[in-house]
Amino acid sequence: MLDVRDLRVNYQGGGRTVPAVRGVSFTLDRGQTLGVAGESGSGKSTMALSLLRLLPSSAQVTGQVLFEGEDLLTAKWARLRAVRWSAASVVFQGAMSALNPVRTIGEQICEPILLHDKVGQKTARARAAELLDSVGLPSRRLGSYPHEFSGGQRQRIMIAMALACRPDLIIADEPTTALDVMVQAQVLNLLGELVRESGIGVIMISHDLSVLSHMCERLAVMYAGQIAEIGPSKQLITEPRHPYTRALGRAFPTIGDPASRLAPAGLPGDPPTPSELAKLNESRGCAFEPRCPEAGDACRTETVELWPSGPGREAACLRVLEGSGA
Amino acid sequence: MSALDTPAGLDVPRHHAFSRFCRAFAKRPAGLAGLGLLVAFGVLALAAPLFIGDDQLNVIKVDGPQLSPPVDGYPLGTDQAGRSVLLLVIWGARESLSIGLIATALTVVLGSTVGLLAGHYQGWIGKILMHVTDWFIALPSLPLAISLSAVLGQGAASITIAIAVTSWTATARLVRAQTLSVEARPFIERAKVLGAGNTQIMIRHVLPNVMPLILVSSTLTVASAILSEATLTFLGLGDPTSVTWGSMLQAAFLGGAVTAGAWWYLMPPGIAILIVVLGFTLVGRAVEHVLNPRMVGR
Amino acid sequence: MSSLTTAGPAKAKGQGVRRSDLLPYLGSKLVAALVSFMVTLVIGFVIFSLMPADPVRTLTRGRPTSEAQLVQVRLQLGLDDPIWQRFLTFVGNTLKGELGYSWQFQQSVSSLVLDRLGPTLLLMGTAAALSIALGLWLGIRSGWRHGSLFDRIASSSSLMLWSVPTFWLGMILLIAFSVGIGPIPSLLPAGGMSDPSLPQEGWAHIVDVAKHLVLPCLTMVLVVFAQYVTVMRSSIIDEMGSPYLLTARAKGLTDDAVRRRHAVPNALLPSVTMIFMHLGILVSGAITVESVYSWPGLGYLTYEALRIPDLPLLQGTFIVFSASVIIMNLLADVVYRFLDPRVRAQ
Amino acid sequence: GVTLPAGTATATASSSGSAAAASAPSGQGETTLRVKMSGSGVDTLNPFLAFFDGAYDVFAGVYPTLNSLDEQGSPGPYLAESWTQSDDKLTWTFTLRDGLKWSDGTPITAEDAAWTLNLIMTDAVAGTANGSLVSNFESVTAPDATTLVIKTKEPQANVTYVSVPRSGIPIVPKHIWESQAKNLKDYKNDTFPLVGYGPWTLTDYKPEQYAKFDANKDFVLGKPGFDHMVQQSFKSVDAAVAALRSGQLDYIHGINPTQFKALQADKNLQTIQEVGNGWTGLEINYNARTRTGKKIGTGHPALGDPVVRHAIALATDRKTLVAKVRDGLAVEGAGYLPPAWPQWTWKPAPGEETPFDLDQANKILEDAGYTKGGDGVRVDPKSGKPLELRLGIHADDTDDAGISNYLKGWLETVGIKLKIQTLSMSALNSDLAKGDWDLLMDGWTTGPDPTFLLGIQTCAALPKDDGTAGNTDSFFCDEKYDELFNKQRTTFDQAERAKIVGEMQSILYKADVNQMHFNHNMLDVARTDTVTGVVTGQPDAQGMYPAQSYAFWGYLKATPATAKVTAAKEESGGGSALWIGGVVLLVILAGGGIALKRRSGADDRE
Amino acid sequence: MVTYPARRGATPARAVDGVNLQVGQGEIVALVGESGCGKSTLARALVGLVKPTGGQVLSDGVPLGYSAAALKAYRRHTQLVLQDPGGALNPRQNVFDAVAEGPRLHGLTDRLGERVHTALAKAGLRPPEQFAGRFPHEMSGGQQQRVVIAGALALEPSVIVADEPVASLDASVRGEILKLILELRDSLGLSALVVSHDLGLAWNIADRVAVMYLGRIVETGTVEEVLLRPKHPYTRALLSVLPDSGEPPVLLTGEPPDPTSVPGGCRFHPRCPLRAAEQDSRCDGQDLPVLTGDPSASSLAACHLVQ
Ligand SMILES: Nc1ncnc2c1ncn2[C@@H]1O[C@H](COP(=O)(O)OP(=O)(O)OP(=O)(O)O)[C@@H](O)[C@H]1O
Ligand SMILES: Nc1ncnc2c1ncn2[C@@H]1O[C@H](COP(=O)(O)OP(=O)(O)OP(=O)(O)O)[C@@H](O)[C@H]1O
Ligand SMILES: [Mg+2]
Ligand SMILES: [Mg+2]
Repeated sequence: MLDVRDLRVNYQGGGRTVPAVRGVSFTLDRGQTLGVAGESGSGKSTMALSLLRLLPSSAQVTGQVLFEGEDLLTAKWARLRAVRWSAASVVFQGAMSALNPVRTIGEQICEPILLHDKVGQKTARARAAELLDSVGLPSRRLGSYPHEFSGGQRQRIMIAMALACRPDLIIADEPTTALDVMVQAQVLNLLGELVRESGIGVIMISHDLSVLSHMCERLAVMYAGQIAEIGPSKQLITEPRHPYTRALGRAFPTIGDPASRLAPAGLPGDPPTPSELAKLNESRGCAFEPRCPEAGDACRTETVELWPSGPGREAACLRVLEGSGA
Repeated sequence: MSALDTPAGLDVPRHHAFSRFCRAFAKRPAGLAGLGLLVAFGVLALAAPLFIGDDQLNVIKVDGPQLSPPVDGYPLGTDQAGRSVLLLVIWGARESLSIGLIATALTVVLGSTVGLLAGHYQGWIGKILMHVTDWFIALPSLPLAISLSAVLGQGAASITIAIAVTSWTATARLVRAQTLSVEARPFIERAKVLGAGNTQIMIRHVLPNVMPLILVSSTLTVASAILSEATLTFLGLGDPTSVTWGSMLQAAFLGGAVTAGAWWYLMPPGIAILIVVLGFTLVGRAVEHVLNPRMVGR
Repeated sequence: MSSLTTAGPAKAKGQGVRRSDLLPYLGSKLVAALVSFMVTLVIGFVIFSLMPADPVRTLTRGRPTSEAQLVQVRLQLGLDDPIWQRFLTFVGNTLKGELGYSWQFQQSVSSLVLDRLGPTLLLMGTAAALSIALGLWLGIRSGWRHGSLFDRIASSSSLMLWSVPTFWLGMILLIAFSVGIGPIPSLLPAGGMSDPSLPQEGWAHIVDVAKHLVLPCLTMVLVVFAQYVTVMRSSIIDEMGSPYLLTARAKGLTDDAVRRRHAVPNALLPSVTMIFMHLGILVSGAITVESVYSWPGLGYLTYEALRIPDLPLLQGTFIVFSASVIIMNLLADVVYRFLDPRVRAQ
Repeated sequence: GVTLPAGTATATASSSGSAAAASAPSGQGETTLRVKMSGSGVDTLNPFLAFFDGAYDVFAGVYPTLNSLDEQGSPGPYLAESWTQSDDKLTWTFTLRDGLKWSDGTPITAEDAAWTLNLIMTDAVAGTANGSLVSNFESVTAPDATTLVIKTKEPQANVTYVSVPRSGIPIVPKHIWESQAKNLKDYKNDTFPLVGYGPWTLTDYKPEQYAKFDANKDFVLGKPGFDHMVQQSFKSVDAAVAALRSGQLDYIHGINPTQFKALQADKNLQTIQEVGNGWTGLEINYNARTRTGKKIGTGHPALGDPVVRHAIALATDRKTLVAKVRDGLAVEGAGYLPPAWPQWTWKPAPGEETPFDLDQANKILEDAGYTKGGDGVRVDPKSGKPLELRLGIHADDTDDAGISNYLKGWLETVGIKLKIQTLSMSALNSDLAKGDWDLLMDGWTTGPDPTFLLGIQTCAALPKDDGTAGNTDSFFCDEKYDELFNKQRTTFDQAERAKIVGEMQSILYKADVNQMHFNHNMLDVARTDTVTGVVTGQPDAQGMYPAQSYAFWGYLKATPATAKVTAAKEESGGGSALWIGGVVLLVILAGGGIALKRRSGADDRE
Repeated sequence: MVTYPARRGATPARAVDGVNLQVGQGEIVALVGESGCGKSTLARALVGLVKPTGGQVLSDGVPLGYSAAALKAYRRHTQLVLQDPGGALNPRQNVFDAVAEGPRLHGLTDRLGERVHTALAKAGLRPPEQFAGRFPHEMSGGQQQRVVIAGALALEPSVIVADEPVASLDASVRGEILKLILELRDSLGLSALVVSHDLGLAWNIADRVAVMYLGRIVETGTVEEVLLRPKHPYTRALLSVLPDSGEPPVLLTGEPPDPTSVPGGCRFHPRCPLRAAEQDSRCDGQDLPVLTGDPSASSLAACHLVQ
């Protein structure tokens, strides 16, 4: 359904260029769920928004985004607008600000239905009520404003809205980050159910590896605008091939695991800043090399790209090559 | 309008804040143009005594033609007493600018103090100060300024005071809002835990963070102070014997320059006001942009 | 051993249902406005009684006046009363709607003010409506496409106009359109509200008044709309980064629809307050325009009062101007509350 | 003392030409005279209370007076046909015309006049504006409908000036006003048409906007040349001039020299100079004190020294002031009474004038021991104070601002430093009464009778000890002067009275306390294509007309001009239509362009 | 107990409502709970930023006074580390000034430079000179948090209260900061109260843990006891929703807790899954005593049904 090829995004502004996404490729089939993990600034949101060309004009997007065989990056705006929401919808990070504060949620849920499904006001409202119901909110609250809901409820409303036009793909950008553990569990549960029932494809973004591993079949770990490792989520957690995936996995300890008791795990150093990213783009070598506990000399000079590291897996690490070579 | 957030990304190499500011400012052509205009006027005003002698402005010594359009030696014509309008405009910059700047200084000092105190002390002190500010805001500024300068007597001093009295509320409100937002930020709490008292918090933490905003608002205040000066003088509350842009316009207006079609007498002071006000506004906006990354791209 | 302990039992009962109600809100705002008004009265009085003035000789300038007459006039004007008595009379009268007795016009300030209110409201109303419409329209356009040629032209011209002294612009327009320059003939009347030699009623009168309205109104609009452009523009730009606009785009709405349905209603919120507050100030802004164009309104009256200065009249117009600011601020609060569901509920 | 922004003036009129084409048709073939209302405006239409010129301009048109004034300022007949004095000079008998009727048809009788004057004499409120004019009246009676008898307490030379248009008391219809006598203070007199009698009837009035009149076809002194008159208020004279140029006004009284010069070239317009009826000058606080001689105020002690005052006079170049401040359109000042009333004017004898002589000024100061300090400012040897003087000027007077700049320059060269203080009229008057000043710019205008103006220089005008009352300008008080003042009051012979008045002016001139700078000419402008005869009399060699009683004779005698006005108006109307059309077209084009551009780009933009 | 004065017409919010909590020397105690349960308020009360409406804070057995002088003296040895390091640093102060602020305020100005450098080094910013001149925005989040910690260390405190010290940091950086806290405890004998909503964090560094619900501590004890053998149904629910808990998640339903209207009886009863199953009348009828917070007990739980 979705085939992303060598996607690159550069932000232009203030006289400099920030390469936020530096060559990302992946495919997603109907009904599949893909989790995208990575630290802040690794380009997750940029990548996700570029799929529907939702980035500000300061972003230059290259590559191909083939949706049902059609390249969305070169499509006419009118065509793209038709695809938006009816075929692919988005659940944003921070639902408070993603909902218009001065319109009732009923109006906001109905808006895409009226726009894409060309139905009457009545039908749209009925559908909206249904949707609200399906996310566990009473339909009488269609007339309420966003601020009258709690964070979790707002996130549910966003989910209901995302389902409004029965899309094939939902892009969920950190749908639960701002939420409390308990509420987060509720929302994730709900999302999981709805997706499983309707067979919608999902790209879910989070910085929490363990959350993703439970939600998604496949996982992509991003670092500095590139995919560091991609593959089936269980495998990525249990036997990570990329040192970054490993470090990320350990940062979320399993309670009861004696290895992590009184021994927090971390990575020395910091993720690259935007200007370091810009420098990275010009140099060869592995972006993760400065923080990598296993780095060797070759990591600084060789070009590193995704190499197959198992069935359905790929990792961008020279060690993988060595491992497969041995 | 938070001017606090750090400018331009996280990765600016180590530099002194000021030079960083300058470099960011230098990237805003409008701001630079405004600054250029202001510097030009400022230099002219400061240097005026060097090239404008008493014999060119003193009515008993000048011998130019009366209210004449531009001729040789008088590139912008003359006024009724035969003085060169060009020189008058340049000389007028001195008083107009100093009234604007002094009024602004008063405004800023008064407004910032009230705003800072009202924002910091949220008890009764803050409440009272806030109410006082609100009351003053309800007073219409032009009539108040008119009344004040009518009461205080004519002249530059009372106009200056009138402007300050009527414009400090805006600064106070702004500073108060900003103080509140700064006070809500965690580093204030950290300073408290480290043992800082009210004064230390206000002076060491709040003030430096409110300062950029004060700077922005004061450039805009200068702009409106200059406009107010012209308006009040025009309404006859200034000193008609002094040379300011406002008094030139008043003299032109009352003296029948409109009927005489004396554009050379009417236009230059007005345009000078326009340029200086525009200059301050442009600089103010540029500074605001530089200090407030949310405005990048505007 | 260092230890931190907190201890304390706690029991408290109580169930509080938050209720939002318009009336108490309005009530509190109204009370605040009234207090504000009272303070204005006091400030007004203080300012005007501080003034060293001997109006009597000024007023009687045109007539040969004897000592007895001067005494009589002083008596009539109540100038010899002690200050506290004047204050009490003043407050009492103001609350009764009487604003005092004009020195120069020898009639009650209220009736003078009422006479002039109509023209001022006509001028200000027209100017406000036009400049709000123009300002918001331009502000929205240029904010939405900030950096575009349209934006650059719109915002730089509004900046220029903002930097121009109102009275000066008035004079220039007066020369350009009324006196006429060079080959351009005089197009519009130079002053006043109507041509008195025409009948003062009927359709012709309306056209005549409209003709007289053009220049003062244009002057006001040109100076004022710039502020609305700036405010609206920056609140549109503020809103542009909002995620809900991204949501709207992602829904497949066209650019126009995103702007119209989502950005503008939100961006209007902060502007509305400012616009209303500005309306209050606008009324007093009439002073210069009305003086330049001899428009027989409150501003002109103030200018007239300044000449003597006619303190009761000045004080009266001052109070009226203050009241208009207070009323507009009150309206701003109410309208804002009405427009913003977040505030509405609290 | 205070300046009248637009002065009073009298004039005689000579009607010229016959009425012809309308200047502004307001009915079928009806004509309207459109003039600018006096700059001071109308304060109230109640003639017992009104102080402002504008109001008396209106009253002159709509209320009668006992006498009129001719162009030399001499009393002539109006309501009164003739008048006689008794031998003891205490009783005046006026014979009133028979058969005149108020505008509502009621006959005008001597009783109306008697009632009006008696009310002013007896009722404090009614005397508000004009009480001083009748303060010497013992009684006023109307023995029959055409006889009015005025008895004065002491002989009074100027009884025939008491009720004249504009400067005197208007007579009001008793039958209308009787019922208002009780609450005169609040009576606005605004039911139109106003019941009165005069060349005009007031039919409509909007404060600060206009006053509209209909001509009284049966007016006893002649029928007005126009059918209607409109006085329109303009705050700014420039706006009025613009209106005049574009044909919306016919006549403006009181423009400034710049405007005058600018309009001289316009062949559609006639610019007129009239002899000035006021003075502009400098007053010196030489010795502020109360009636009992108690010193008050903060005046500079050195001003008590005649040498200093004379030095100031020597250092004032009146010629330059006339040339620069009034563009030459004024007469250098000397005597206290203005040239408009030639019967009273006085000039210093040749050789006695104070010349402009800076060296002389320096010399007499030096000789008197005022030596220059380090900063070039002379020091008063007696008090040790430097000669730093405050000069108060009117905030609203451009002449004051101009003159003060010159004075400052000249006095600086003789070692006197001026600190210019701009004051509102009220503040200035308040300071004046308290003696808290050194020098003041001032000015007065006067009607044909000089008594009041001369009176403010008498000792009786000094304030009382408690600071109240007092009408003085410069605290001048001189026994000889007072003696002459009382003498001229009772001198009925014009020539003899003029001599006394001249002597008084000579005393003032020598005292250097009131230094006259100039008497500025009144400047008027009228459209030549719509009105003729609004200015009357014959110009003198300098082209100056005698002082005009413009609001009375001028408006009465003005007649429509024969020029083809309509064509001119249409032309300008067509021009403006063209302009408006052009602008509208432009707006539509621009708007359409923007809309089109938007449409075309609507799809592919985000 | 800490209540926040409410707006007119509403009942005050009892953010912290009866808590006994002890932090022993050299001990790290983790305070966990849902958002809004009063963790931060409690932490702030401990450093005297919030004056309790009832109860007291004892330091070494001495009640904390609230006069300016007493607070200042107290804060000399009790320091707070806040959640958002970016916000906790004054953007107009460089690192040196930020760290030196505490010593300056307390008059410890002799050899200030040395003191600051030592603190920076202890907090892992080495070499200190390289950082001293930087401004907050020139550093990463992890470095900023180290500066905040250095600022606290410069006063040589004995207790550190850390409110969500790593919540805003990246996953890979978080471990480093936690490591630092552990190291400081080991090398300097610092006591620490770490506030978090992340149970994994407690497992990573804490000796004891206290679980808070609606202003009360509902369960406390050693980390192993509480996290591996939770007694209180709330703790159990919290643990069950962790992705890798292995158990089916127990999703709590009902309204999120609201400190302005605390239910009677056990304050957890409206959402309690145990009560739903067992229907015990004590749950909504009988108030629970405040947990003693006795550090020697390996685990205490405030529940009618367990124990
Ligand atoms: N509008 C923009 N202009 C310039 N640079 C941007 C813009 N938006 C993002 N960036 C930069 O692009 C990079 C990637 O940002 P992005 O938001 O995609 O990260 P993310 O992985 O979603 O992070 P987070 O977890 O914080 O949401 C960052 O370095 C960021 O600074
Ligand atoms: N200043 C305040 N005024 C009124 N109520 C407050 C205030 N601060 C906090 N509260 C309320 O007190 C309760 C406890 O807040 P607190 O910040 O202590 O919670 P928390 O456990 O730290 O939550 P989080 O995990 O979200 O930081 C909350 O319900 C909050 O709404
Ligand atoms: Mg993101
Ligand atoms: Mg918290």
